[in-house]
Amino acid sequence: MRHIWKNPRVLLALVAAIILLVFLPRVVAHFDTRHTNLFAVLLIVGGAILFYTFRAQQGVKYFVRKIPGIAAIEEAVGRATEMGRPVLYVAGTQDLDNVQTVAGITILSSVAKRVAEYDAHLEMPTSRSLVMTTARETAKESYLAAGRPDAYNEEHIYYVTDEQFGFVAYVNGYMVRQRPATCIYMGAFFAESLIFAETGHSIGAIQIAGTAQPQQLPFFVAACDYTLIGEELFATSAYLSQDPKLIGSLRGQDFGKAFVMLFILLGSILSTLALLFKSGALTVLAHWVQAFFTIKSS
Amino acid sequence: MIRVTLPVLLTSVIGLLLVAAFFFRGMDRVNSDLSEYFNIIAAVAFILGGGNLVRMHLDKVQRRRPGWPYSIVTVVAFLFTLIAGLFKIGNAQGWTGPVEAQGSWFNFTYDAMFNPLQATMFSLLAFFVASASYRAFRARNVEATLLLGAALIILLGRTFVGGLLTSWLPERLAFLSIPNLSNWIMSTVNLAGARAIIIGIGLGVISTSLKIILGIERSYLGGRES
Amino acid sequence: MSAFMDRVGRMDRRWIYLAIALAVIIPLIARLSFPVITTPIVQNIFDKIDGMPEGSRMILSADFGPSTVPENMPMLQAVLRHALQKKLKVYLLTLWATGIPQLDAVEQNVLAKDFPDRLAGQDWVNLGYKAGNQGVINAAFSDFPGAFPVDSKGRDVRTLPIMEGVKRIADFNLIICIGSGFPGTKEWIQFGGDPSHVPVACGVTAVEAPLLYPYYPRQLLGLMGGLQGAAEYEAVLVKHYPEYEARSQEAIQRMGPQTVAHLVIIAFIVLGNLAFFAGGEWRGKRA
Amino acid sequence: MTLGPWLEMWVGALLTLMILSFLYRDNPFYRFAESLFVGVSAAYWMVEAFWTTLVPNLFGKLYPPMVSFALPALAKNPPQISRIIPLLFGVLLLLRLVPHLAHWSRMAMALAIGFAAGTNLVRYLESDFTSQIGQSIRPLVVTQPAFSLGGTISALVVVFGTLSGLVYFFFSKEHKGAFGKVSKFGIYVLMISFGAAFGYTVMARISLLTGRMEFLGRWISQGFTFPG
Repeated sequence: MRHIWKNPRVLLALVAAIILLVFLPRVVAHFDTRHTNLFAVLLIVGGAILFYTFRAQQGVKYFVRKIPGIAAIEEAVGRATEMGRPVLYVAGTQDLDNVQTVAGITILSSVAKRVAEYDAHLEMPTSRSLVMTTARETAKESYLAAGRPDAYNEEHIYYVTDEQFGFVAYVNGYMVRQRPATCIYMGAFFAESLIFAETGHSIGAIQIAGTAQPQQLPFFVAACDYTLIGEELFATSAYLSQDPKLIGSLRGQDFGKAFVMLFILLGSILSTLALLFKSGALTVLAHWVQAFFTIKSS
Repeated sequence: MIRVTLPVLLTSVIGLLLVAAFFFRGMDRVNSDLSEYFNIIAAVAFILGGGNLVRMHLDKVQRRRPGWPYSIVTVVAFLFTLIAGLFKIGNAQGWTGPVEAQGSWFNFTYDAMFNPLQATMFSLLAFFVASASYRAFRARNVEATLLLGAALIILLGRTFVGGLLTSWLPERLAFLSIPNLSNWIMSTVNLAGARAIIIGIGLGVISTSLKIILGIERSYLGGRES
Repeated sequence: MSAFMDRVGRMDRRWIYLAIALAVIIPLIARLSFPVITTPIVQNIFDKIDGMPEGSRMILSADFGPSTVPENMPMLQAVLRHALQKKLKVYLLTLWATGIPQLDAVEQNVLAKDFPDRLAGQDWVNLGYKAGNQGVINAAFSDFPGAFPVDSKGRDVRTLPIMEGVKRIADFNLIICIGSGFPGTKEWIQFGGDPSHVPVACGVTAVEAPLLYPYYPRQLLGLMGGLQGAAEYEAVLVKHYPEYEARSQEAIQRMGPQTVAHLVIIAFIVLGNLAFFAGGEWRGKRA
Repeated sequence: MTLGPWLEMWVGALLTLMILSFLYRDNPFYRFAESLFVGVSAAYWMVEAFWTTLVPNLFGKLYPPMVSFALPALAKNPPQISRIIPLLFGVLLLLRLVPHLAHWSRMAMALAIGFAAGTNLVRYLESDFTSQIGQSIRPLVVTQPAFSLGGTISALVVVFGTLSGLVYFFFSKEHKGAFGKVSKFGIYVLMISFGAAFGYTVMARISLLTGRMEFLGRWISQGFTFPG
């Protein structure tokens, strides 16, 4: 901890802290009191995530359970290389303002690195121009990191159309004609999830899907070989990159889940006892716990 | 410096600004302005996306690569719709009329081609939901059996067959009848599963967004450390 | 036998596509319709309206646009017919700008056609659209005439006999929302029903329904889910009031292909599992 | 039926049949419809973006007289200099076309990703995290109006189903022993809710096909009598 003040990020934090202190009185005056409880929740959960990230950076090793879907990505890229057929990657059908799409791009970074190492063919049609430009930048860097900048071909990442079903019509056509050996769907999907998965199955491809759209999970779970369910999509980048900081943040997320479970249990037991013993004090306490997590109508 | 540090710094500033705008009063314009900025950038990006689309297909035609006649169809359809829309050809009120005004060529391409194509692609789901059900709902293991059982009860519950199948149940066991059972599954087990997933997603989004804002997650700018 | 089952187990998917296509086309051509059994979640709405005394006040909110008319309109018409049959006072309104044409359509093909004797402003009123989403319900909770000052024809509501004694949402006996998204049933429950203790029922699209089950039965006395829900209400309405048989068939008619397609899918699932068990795949070999 | 709608019905019907032909197998008709759809729809959204975003929000606000030919109403507004910012980022993005300046386009992407992180963080914090905890808190027993066993069982299933579902999502703890059993119960709850959600939405998908078949039916009955 001796060289802490040399680390640029710590310096940045110090500067930010000083600015905050100077403007603190005016800042506090403008604080929107309706969101106090949300601010507290953010501090607790966000704080835990940052704490474990920082400790992981200091070298603390954290265990992470195996997620079959993520382990299958490595194997699936290898299979595509053996069969000499492309890897199809779709980062969802939404724009860059959806954080699931950003997760899809961060996962692309690791997948592109493996594709470069295996010298396989990565094909990535996109449904938004911004996603195309960002994905090209990310993939070029990954090929560079894998030491194969020459193998990167910008033409394999291209914009098709913004229209949800126009994009589906194109990708369906690509699948049945080029017959990719592996199909990876990571990001926000809507009704088109099942069309991709069923067409992909009809050409015998290994399919790995990950999305945080609850309504689409049943279709991916039913039709794909592996499915990353909700939060697992956001953990994939940490698993694939094995970056200690990212692994640490998963520990923080687990703290968040424990926090949630504690208060659901506490609130429920309190309200049950309040109901059974008709005790005013318990009812007030139970209501306070529930009110803390209830949004005041704006 | 330009390649990683500056973009990460900008991402952090924009992210922190938006989070602050939520927790502090008097910053409402931040949200509306930044979302308009995003829409403008996404609109400008069309030039890159659309331009690349046309260049890719023209290149395919020039080099006579397999399937090049279909690229002609795409380019012609693209240019026809683009010109009809940008110049509002056939629009009764001329420049000031809404771009989708009745009678305009742009509206014709929408009604005659865009709409039926979209509706028919969407309707393929009816076929795929059937083939997926046939293939996926097999009692391979416990999880697959639960998936199958729940789907069957709900499917039966949505038809008169469900009611008939269990109408013989005595009044005391009426809660086991398929219609009641499917309502119960929807309002308890389905609710519990949905809640667990939504809370998990909430945590995942909060964690990912925080890592992006604080520059911890930067692999989208390439794996190499700055 | 197991050879046949083996082939069934790996049947070409295109047979399934053909079966689904026929399952939709044949009922359409043959105008096939099936008996529709009303489940409790829909029956509760019917029983509630049927049990309300003459002159009770009912809010009927049409919160949906043109794209979901096939699912929502049959619900709106069936509930409106039933309420007018029971001589309830019906307050038609909408929180969606695109809901206005739906109210006009209902005025023509239900009120004008089946109940020409009922007087606008006396037995029923069309309060039209008000912008503000849940803000409108919030305002109406404490001052209903203030939230809806004029009806769809522009007349001041205070001059309408139907508005006598109507100060707040609590003065109503039932709230029914026919909706497909936001603002919709959830907002009517959170800002209307819960605070005023007025019972709420709803008719929503199939996609919207699962999100509302948690409110049933305590905060939502009944729910019509998708075309199935609409058909169930039409069925129970016609059973009690056969005179509406002719015009209350829309949802039941369109249920034909739905029912046959569902049965075909169920048959395939069962067939697939029979083949799976007959094929011996489940005896530990890698499935 | 006048010529316009009659023509639209024929074009629509032919395209419908071309797309449906994909179900049999990939063929030139489907490939034609697909290529047509990509071209028409890409241009459609580009035109929408131009007339609903670039003209009113960028050029219309930066220098209103510039767009008076299409939006006369805006002409009187004062120019908003702040619109230089999105214009600048738009130019930065277009620098991708200039090889040695291409990396400057990352600034535009950085703004977009910062926007995504900032907006999604607070929205999910409020509606998908905190409020879900609030709604999950409920008494484990139902006594209003009278004690009901069914209601109590349902309440227990909901609360402990949610908790075990959450346990399944733990990353940094081995799913073994008691923890493993709860996690197993959690995945069972998830599977039942996936099966139920799948079954529930089948109806919505079938009605999509019913709509198309009704359209083809109208085409067959009315399409073959030449209008007027």
